Amino acid sequence: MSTESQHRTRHTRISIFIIASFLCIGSLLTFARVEAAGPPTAQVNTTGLAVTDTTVTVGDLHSATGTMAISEIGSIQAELLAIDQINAAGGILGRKIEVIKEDGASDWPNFAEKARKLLVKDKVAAVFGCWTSASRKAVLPVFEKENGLLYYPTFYEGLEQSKNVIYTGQEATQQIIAGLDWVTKTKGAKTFFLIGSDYIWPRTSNKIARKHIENVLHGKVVGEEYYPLGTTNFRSLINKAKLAKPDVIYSIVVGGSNVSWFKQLKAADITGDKWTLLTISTTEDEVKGIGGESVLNFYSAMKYFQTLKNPNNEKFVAAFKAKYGADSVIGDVTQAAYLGPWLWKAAVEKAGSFDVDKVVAASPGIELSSAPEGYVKVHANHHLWSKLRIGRWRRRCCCEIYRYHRRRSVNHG
Amino acid sequence: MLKKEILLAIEDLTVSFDGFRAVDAVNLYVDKGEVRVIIGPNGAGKTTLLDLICGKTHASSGTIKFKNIELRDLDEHHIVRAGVGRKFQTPSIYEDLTVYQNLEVSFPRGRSAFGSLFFKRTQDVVDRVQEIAAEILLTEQLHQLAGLLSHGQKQWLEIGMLLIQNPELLMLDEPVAGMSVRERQQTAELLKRISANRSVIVIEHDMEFVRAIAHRVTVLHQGRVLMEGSMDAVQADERVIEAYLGH
Amino acid sequence: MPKKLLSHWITAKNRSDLINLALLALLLLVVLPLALDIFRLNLVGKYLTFAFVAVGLVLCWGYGGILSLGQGIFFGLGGYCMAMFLKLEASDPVSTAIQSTPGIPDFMDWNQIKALPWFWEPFHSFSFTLIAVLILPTLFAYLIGVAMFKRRVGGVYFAIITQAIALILTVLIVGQQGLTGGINGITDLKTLLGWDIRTNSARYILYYINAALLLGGIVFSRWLLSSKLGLLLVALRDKEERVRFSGYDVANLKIFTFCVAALFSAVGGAMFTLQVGFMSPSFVGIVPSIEMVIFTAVGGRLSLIGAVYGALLVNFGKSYFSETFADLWLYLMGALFIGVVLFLPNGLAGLFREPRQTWLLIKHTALMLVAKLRPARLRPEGK
Amino acid sequence: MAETSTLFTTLLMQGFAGMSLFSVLLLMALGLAIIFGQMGVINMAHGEFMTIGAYTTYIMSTFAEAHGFINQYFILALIAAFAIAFAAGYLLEYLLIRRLYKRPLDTLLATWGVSLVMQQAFREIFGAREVSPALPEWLTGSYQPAPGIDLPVSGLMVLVLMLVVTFGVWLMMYRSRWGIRVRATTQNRVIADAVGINTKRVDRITFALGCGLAGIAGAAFTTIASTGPTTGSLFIVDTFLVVVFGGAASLFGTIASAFTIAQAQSGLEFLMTGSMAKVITLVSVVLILMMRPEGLFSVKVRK
Repeated sequence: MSTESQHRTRHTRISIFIIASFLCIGSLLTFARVEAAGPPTAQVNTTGLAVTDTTVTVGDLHSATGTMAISEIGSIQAELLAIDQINAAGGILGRKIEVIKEDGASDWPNFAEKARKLLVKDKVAAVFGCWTSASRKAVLPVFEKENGLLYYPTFYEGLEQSKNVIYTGQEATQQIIAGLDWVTKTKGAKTFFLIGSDYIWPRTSNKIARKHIENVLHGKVVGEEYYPLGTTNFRSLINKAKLAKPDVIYSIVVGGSNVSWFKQLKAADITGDKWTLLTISTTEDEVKGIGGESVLNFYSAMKYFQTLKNPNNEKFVAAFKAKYGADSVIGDVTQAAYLGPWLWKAAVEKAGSFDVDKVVAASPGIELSSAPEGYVKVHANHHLWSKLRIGRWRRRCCCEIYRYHRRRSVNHG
Repeated sequence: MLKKEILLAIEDLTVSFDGFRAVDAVNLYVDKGEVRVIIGPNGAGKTTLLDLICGKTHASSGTIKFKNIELRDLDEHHIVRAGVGRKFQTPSIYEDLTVYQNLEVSFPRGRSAFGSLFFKRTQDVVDRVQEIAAEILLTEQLHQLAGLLSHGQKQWLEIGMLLIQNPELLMLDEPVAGMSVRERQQTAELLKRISANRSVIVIEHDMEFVRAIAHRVTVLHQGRVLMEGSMDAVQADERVIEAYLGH
Repeated sequence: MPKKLLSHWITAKNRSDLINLALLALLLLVVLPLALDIFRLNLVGKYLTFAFVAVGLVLCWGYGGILSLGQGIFFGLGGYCMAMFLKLEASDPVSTAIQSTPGIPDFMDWNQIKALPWFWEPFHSFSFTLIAVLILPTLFAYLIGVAMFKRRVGGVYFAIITQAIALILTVLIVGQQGLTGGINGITDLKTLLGWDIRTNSARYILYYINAALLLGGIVFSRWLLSSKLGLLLVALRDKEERVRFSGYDVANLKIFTFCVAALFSAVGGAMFTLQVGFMSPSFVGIVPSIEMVIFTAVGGRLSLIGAVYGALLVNFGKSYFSETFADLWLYLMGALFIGVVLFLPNGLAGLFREPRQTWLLIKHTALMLVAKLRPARLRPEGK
Repeated sequence: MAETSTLFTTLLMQGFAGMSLFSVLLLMALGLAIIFGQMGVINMAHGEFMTIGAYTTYIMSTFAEAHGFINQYFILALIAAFAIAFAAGYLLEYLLIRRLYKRPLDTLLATWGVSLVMQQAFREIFGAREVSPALPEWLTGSYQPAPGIDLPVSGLMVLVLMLVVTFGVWLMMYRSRWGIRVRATTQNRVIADAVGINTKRVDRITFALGCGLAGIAGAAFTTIASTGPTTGSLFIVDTFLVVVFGGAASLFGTIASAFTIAQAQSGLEFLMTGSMAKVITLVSVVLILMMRPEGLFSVKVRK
């Protein structure tokens, strides 16, 4: 297995080398004023975007510093990987993608400022970025005002649909309902204890969950609790959960708090072999910090796990590790971020233009069969059709696939 | 002096800090126009007594009547406004302001926040500042930074800052400490001039100076009044000598 | 007395102050608008809203000696008041028709709130909002001031307690997201009385209003400092007891100054909301509050005009360096704090005001370095 | 019957949850009480010294894991955490703090700068991701004295550690010559100098000791929670409040106030949401401080 992966890595390296040489030659040729392969700029860019005969500029807007950097760096890496691969394969409409990286620095207003800069000053054709709901909410008015195009990778609360945003992660209903159905069916769960970090996504998600539990599954919610982001003391909460004795602990704890949360669960003897815990917020990224010991046999419900067994994913994981090191991990959002540039490429090529309006018009119905998570398709509501998977956590930080449901995104308007 | 009118009446005044009685059942009466000097060995409670009168320290029991107003219930600034001025042991002036500004800031008008914001430098203010500056011998230094004055001049400036408020009772804590002989004489003259229309309480160790200014002398010892009387009487008193020589 | 006042104004020091003020006005009203495009100018406008806070801090910290680590509270309150008005205007029943409860802000709808909370109601009125922007933060500052200064709490304790209040307010705003928009803040603000504040022309106009208000604030502060109150503040910092025993209620003077600083912050906050188009709890908490103190320290805690330059420079630096060397920036920022506190207690203004001293500082540092290096080199030859 | 026993065990567990928070808060506050209470220095980077201790423990655990002495490493880690934080504090005092003793508000600003630099350094050395040291087997899991009662072993360990350290601090401050020197220096620097106490050295050691205690707090904290570059900054305001609330110069006051705040916070968390519990605890502390600015326990002295 390991020799095989090494082998593959070497393969990738060689192919990257070859591609890179081609690129060099290509750029030399360009330098020598050889006509670009793609259609003329005037034709593909009628709105004054940063598109030249040989290049197209896009923005990458995430937190490289600050508290969110831990989560967002994976997304940056995935987006840059995808862009590299697209460039290596000849770019889009004969143009190489150039990236302007901006740091949101975990500060929402700063995101808005940088978004404006990318759209107004740099005239980028598309932006890949944002992670938290707050940062998306902050940039949304800017994108709508300046008619930009944002590819947003995170699973989020839903309740939103903007002409100027393509959501490559799952919105709450996609992630929640199938997971609850599954846990009810396989575990015979009747009572649920809902826990979340205190902001819009966990709150909205738990509201959807509560509705589904009470109205459809006819179960009971025996507790619903929220803790501020960054909390490190969950003991009182754990006592409450123990007192309520739910069949399922439903966890939407976000970010660094995850480490304390799972560690204290373990210390309080709430472990996977005695309790059922289902989370929609804990990915490979967080588990790297938590340590596999504490999450053993808990369940995650999301659309992607690093251990998915399909050729697309194997290729993606190999390329990612080749570029960012063998011990890097890929979580759900990272994969969703990887889809952004590819979906944009497909839409631009379908539209035959970089103009935002045309790309947006071309987006619904775009299919991607090369996605690591498998087949995805852009819905008219700008979300993706995708599957939900339940994973069980094993000791070695990876997730065994347990079951999946097919589900299309729900339009919230 | 016809009928002596009492300006300040202190009765049975006591303050204790965690059981230690720094001032213990003190009775003290100061007449209008009187210069009273309080002497006593270190730790006798002299400064604490002044602190009690001006509200810096709160008494445990007893009364402090000033013009028949009970001072114990008042805040410091109200005590000042009632007419009690207090000079501290170390010269307490505003070093970053000029002499003129030091005096102007002490001028008793525009004492509320808004009042001070809309305070106008009218002619009477300027005249009064000039007048006081002349009184404390600082006319020449009027536009100098106060921090640059000599030690003695700083003492005078602080007295001037009190005088500009025209208090009926002036309390001076060691006003000639650190002064040259000549400055002491000038200060004594100054005190005589200003005590013409007000009462003054002075704490002082310099017996020559005390003799020069005092109408009456009160001796404090271990928080209690040891005796009260003229300078001569005090200096002749056995108990006083013992208190100073003993421990 | 206008003649007297004027003569009082134009002493030598005041003359240089006036020139500096004129230069600042020239920079803000003419040079920057000509030199920068609207995008950058809008950023400058945003930085200038922090300058309001910095100017207030010059009054209450530099002169009054009251270090507040909670100016974000007032900035936030002012900003939130304005944001609530704008949000209500943006949430008319027509544009929110798709919500389950039309006519309330979108984040309330997401939080299953069915009716507008009572304290939002008055923010339908623009005049109420304006009054609230000015009064609410000032009143809050007054309450804090009364509670603290009347009990003679000051210095370090005041700093820590204001910091705690800033923390409390942040946790409260984030925790009550149905009522406040939570950590997202109040976003997607569009129009002010029907006037689209996102257009370029609106941005220009808001920039000028902001700059004019700021200059007005500086003139007001200059006037305040040249009044007896200004003298009292200097006196207070030096010998608080003396001021008290000169018949002043020291607490009232401090409360007043703190309230003025709070009022400035609130105006800054409201202008921030108008220019940036949203408000979030990240401007209320501890970090922004301390950063604003740093702007003041960098500019010079005794210089009203320096405070403006401090706010502009630090923010420009932040914006520039975070674009190019994101990681380096935090080191630089930290080093800036330490350096200014250690070597430039009067900030940049100190550099300009005392060029001689600056030269001495450089000379001394150089000499010190030489002195430190020399024995190290000589040691082997010596003992 | 079953009802009451559930209630009882819950109360017990709740009390224990409060005790864990109390232990961490007190360990943090002890260092700060020494630095702030005794020296009057406001060290905003105190939280970062805690982070130093936590990261030291993390490094030691990785090292121990690789060399197979995971079961014994924790004692070593505690010593290392103290030593490194102590050394860093010593250095900081020498480079910065000693120049600012006369300007307490300025130490606040300068040390805030220090904390920014330290946070960024942590981020670059250890990455932005939260880390958590591998714990020896005996520190994980829980102790069950009776059915329904699970006392986390790590929590018990922190509790014991807190008791030991508090006792140690008490011995040092009130029962050793060195403690007398420290208190002499803080009460009257000039006289202390005059009677031959090297006050500069006392300052430096006191500051470093406070930082070292923060290091121990970090090592303890990371066994029950996690560590990231900004972990320390989450605690700094709470810790300052503990010290101020207790009456800055009083060891007993610090203990009592840490206990009160921790139990209140933890108890309220049980009754309402986490953020409201925090708000109510902090508001109460601030209100009480406004009414009693000198803190809960302080001695009235003659000025």
